[in-house]
Amino acid sequence: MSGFDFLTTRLETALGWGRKFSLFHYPFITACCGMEYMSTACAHFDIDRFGAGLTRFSPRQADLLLVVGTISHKLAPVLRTVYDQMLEPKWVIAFGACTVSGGIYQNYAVVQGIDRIVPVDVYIPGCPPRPEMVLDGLLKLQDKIQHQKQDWRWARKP
Amino acid sequence: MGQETLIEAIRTRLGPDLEGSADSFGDLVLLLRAGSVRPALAALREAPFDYAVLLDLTCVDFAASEGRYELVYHLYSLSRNVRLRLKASVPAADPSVATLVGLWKNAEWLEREVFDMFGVRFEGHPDLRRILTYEGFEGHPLRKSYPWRLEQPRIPLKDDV
Amino acid sequence: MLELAIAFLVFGLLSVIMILVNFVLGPRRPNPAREKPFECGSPPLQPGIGPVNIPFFLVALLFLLLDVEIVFFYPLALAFRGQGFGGLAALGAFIAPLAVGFAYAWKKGIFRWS
Amino acid sequence: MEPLTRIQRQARPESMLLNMGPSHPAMHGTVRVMLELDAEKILNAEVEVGYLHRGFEKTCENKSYFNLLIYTDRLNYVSPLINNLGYCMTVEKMLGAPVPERAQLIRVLMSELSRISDHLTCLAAMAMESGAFTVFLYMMKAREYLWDTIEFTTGARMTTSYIRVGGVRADLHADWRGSLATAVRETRKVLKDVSGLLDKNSIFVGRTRGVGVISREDALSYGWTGPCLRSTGIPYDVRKAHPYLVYGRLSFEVPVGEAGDNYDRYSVRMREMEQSLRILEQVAALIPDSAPLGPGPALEPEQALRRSRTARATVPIRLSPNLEGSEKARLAGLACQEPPVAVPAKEDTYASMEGLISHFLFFMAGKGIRPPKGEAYFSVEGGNGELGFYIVSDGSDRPYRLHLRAPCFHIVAALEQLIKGRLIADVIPTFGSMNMIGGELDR
Repeated sequence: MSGFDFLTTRLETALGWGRKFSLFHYPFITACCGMEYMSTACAHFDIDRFGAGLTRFSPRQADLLLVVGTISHKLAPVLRTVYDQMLEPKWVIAFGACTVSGGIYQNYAVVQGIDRIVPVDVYIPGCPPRPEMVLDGLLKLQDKIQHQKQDWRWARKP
Repeated sequence: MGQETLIEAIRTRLGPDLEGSADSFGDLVLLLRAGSVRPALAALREAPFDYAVLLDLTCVDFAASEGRYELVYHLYSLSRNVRLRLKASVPAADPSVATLVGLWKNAEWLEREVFDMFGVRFEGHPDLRRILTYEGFEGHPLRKSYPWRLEQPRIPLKDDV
Repeated sequence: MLELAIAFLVFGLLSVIMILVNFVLGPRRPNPAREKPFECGSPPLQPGIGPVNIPFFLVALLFLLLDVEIVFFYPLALAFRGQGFGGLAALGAFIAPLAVGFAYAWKKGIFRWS
Repeated sequence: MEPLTRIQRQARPESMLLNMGPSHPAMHGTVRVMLELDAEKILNAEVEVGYLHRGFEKTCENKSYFNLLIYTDRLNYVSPLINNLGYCMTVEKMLGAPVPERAQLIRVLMSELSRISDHLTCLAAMAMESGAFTVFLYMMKAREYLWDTIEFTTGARMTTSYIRVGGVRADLHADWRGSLATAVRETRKVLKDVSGLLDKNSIFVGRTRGVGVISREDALSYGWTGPCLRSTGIPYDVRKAHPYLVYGRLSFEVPVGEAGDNYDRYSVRMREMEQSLRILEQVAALIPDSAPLGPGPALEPEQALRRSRTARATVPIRLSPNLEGSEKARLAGLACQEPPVAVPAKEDTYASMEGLISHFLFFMAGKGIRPPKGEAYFSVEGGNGELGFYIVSDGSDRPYRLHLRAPCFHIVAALEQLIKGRLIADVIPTFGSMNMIGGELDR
C-alpha cells in the first residue's frame, strides 16, 4: 500500500467516523409513523444519543432524508424535489412499511415503496416500527456510512 | 316532536319534492327529487325544523345495478338534537345536482370531494376542482367501474425495483 | 504581545481550515433542482422574488445600526473594569443618540406591520 | 409547466406568492397553504389537501368487515381506538349485536386513554410550532405512559385493532390498574406543569389570544364539531348529545370556551383532558377484577413455555388474560356470543370439530360478519369531533360503500377564512390548534 493510499484510507475512516456521528436529518413526515417518530425523537427513546438528533427542516442543511409515513402519488413529486435539493453526501432511510413497500395500502393512490422514487439506504419495516427498531435502523445506517467508500471532491471514482 | 309529526310537517312544507320516507335501523331517511335538493334543504334549515348543521355529504354508486348515483345528505339540528338523512338520486348518464354553496360553507369542499371521487357535477359551484386526487388524474376512483389498483403516477417511477 | 500573535495565528488558521474543509470534502454534483428555491417541495408560484417591501428594508436598516453599536461594546467591556464613572459616561454618550433614533423609529411605527 | 392554481390567477402582480407547502414542519407534512403576501400580511390564501389520500374508502369496498378493522386504526392515527370504536359500533348497529357490560367498560377506558393522547399530541405540536419545545417534551413523556398502558393490554402502542366488532379482542392485562394509576398520575403532573408554562405565558397568549377567531354561526356553517366547536361556546359533545356505551352513567362536564380563538381551543383541550382523566378513574372503579387466574401467577407465553418444559404439568398453566380468547368463560364477558360476531374461543376451536368448523367459517370468504342489507350511520366523539361512519351493506361480507365523516375535513375547510388578513406567523398556531390529521382528512 503506497504512502498515498495509506493517507486516503486514514482519511476515509476519519471521514466516515465524522459523518456517521453527525447526521442532520430532514424529517419528511406524512402519516402515522410520524407519531412513532415523535416518540423516537423525544426524551424517552432519544435519537440524539446517536448523534442524529438535530432536525433540519431545509434540504440544504440536511444529509439524511428520513421518509416517514405513506407517500401517495400526489406527494411523489414533492419527495423527488426535496431529495434532489439535498446536497451530497446524502442518505435516505425508509421508515415504516408504507415507505418500504406501500404497506397495507395497495391501491390507486399510494406509491408501492419509495425506492421507485429515490434510492434508499436503510429500510425500517413495521407499521409503525417501534422506536427501538428505528434506532436499530439508524445504527445500521451508521455502519454503512463508516464502511462505504467515502465521497469527497477528489475521491477516485471506483 | 315525534317522528310521525315531523314527517307530516316536512311533507306539508316540501310538498311534491318529498318522494318518500323510510327507516333504516332507527334513523329517519327522506327521499328527495334530485331537482329540488337546494330549496328542500334551505327549507329544512329554517324555523320549525332548524337543521343548522350540514353534517356530511357523500355519494353511493349504484350505476351498474340501477343506473344512478345516490347523493346522501346528513343534517343535524342542534336545538332539537336530532339527525336527518336525505337521499337524492341522479341518473348515471349525466349526474348533476344543484350546489349547496351559499347555504353552508363546508358544502364547497364536500362537493369538490364528491365531484373528485364520483364525477357528480354541482351546478353553481364556484370552484369545482379535484380536491383529493391531483390535476392529471383521469377518471373518478370511487366509481365501481374504476379498477381498485390502477395507479396513475405523476412522475416516472422506477419499475425494476 | 506574543500571546496576541499566537491567538491571531491559531484562530486565523482554524477559520481558514474550516472554510477549506468544506471546499475539499464537499463533492460537487450540480443538478437542475438544486438551482430552484426550496418551496417546501412544491413548484414555486413565482419565477423570481418580486420587489421587497419597505417595512423589511427599514427593520433591516435598524438592525444593522444597533448590531454595529453592539460590536463597539466588546473593546469597552474588556477595559471597563478600571474606568470608574468616566467609562460609564463614555458609554452613555455613545448610546444616547442611537437610543433617541431607535425611539423615534419605534414611535413612527416601524414595527407596526398590519 | 404546472397548471395555474386559483391563487396565481387571482394574485395582484406586486404581491409575493409563497408556498407553505406539504413538506413543512408545521403543516404535518400533508397540507399545502399557498399565500399571497403584502410584506407579512396575508391578502389571500388557498389550501390544498389530499396529499395523504390513501384510497381508504375504495379499499374498504374490497375487504371483508373483519379485515377492514386495521384500516380504521390508521384514520385518525393519534386516537386510533376511537376509530375502531366508531366502526365497530356502526357494524353492531346493523347487526343488532348486544355488547357485554365488561367489554363496554373496557371500550370506554381505552377510548378515553386514546382521547387524552390525541389532545396531548395536538397541544404538544401546537406549542412546539409556536416555540415552546419544553412543552413538547413534557407531553410526549406523558403520552409514553398512556401508550404503555394501552400496549400492556392490546399489544401495540398505536395501531391496536383491539376493539373488535361485538366487543374487545381480549381481557385487560393482569396488572392494568397499576399502569393506569401511573399514567393518570404522570399525566396530571404534566398537565399542571404545562398549564403553569403556557396559560399566562405572554408570548403564547400574545400569539394565540384573538388569533384565528371564528364566530358561532361560521363554525356551525362550516360543520365544525368537537373541541374546535366547543371553543366558540356551543357545548355539543356526542358523548352527551347521544350517549353511547356507558357514558350515560358517568359524570363529566363538557368544557366550553367563549371567543373561539386559538387560545380557547388550547384551553378547551386542556380542560377536556382533565375530564377524561376523571372518566378513567370512574370507569376503573366500575370494572370488576377479572376472574381469578387460579393458583399460579399470570404467566407470559415464554414463561409458560419454560414452565411447561421443566415442571411436570400437575398444575394447569394459566396464560396471561390478555392473550386472544384464552378461555371461554372469560370470552363471554368480552365479546357478543349471539349472533356470533367475534372470533370463537380457542378452547372450542382446538377441542371440538364443530368449534374448528365455526372458527374456519368465521374467516372464510363470503361467510363471517354479514350485516343485513341496508345502510347505517353512527358517530362517536372522536379527538377532533363527530367521527361518523356511514356503511351501506348489500348483505355480503364486504361493505358496498363505507364513508367516514372526517371532523377535521370540515375544520380545515375554514382555514382560509381564519388566516386572511393575519400575519404569516399566525398561520402556525391557527393550523396547530385545528389538529389536522392527514389520515382522517384525506382518507
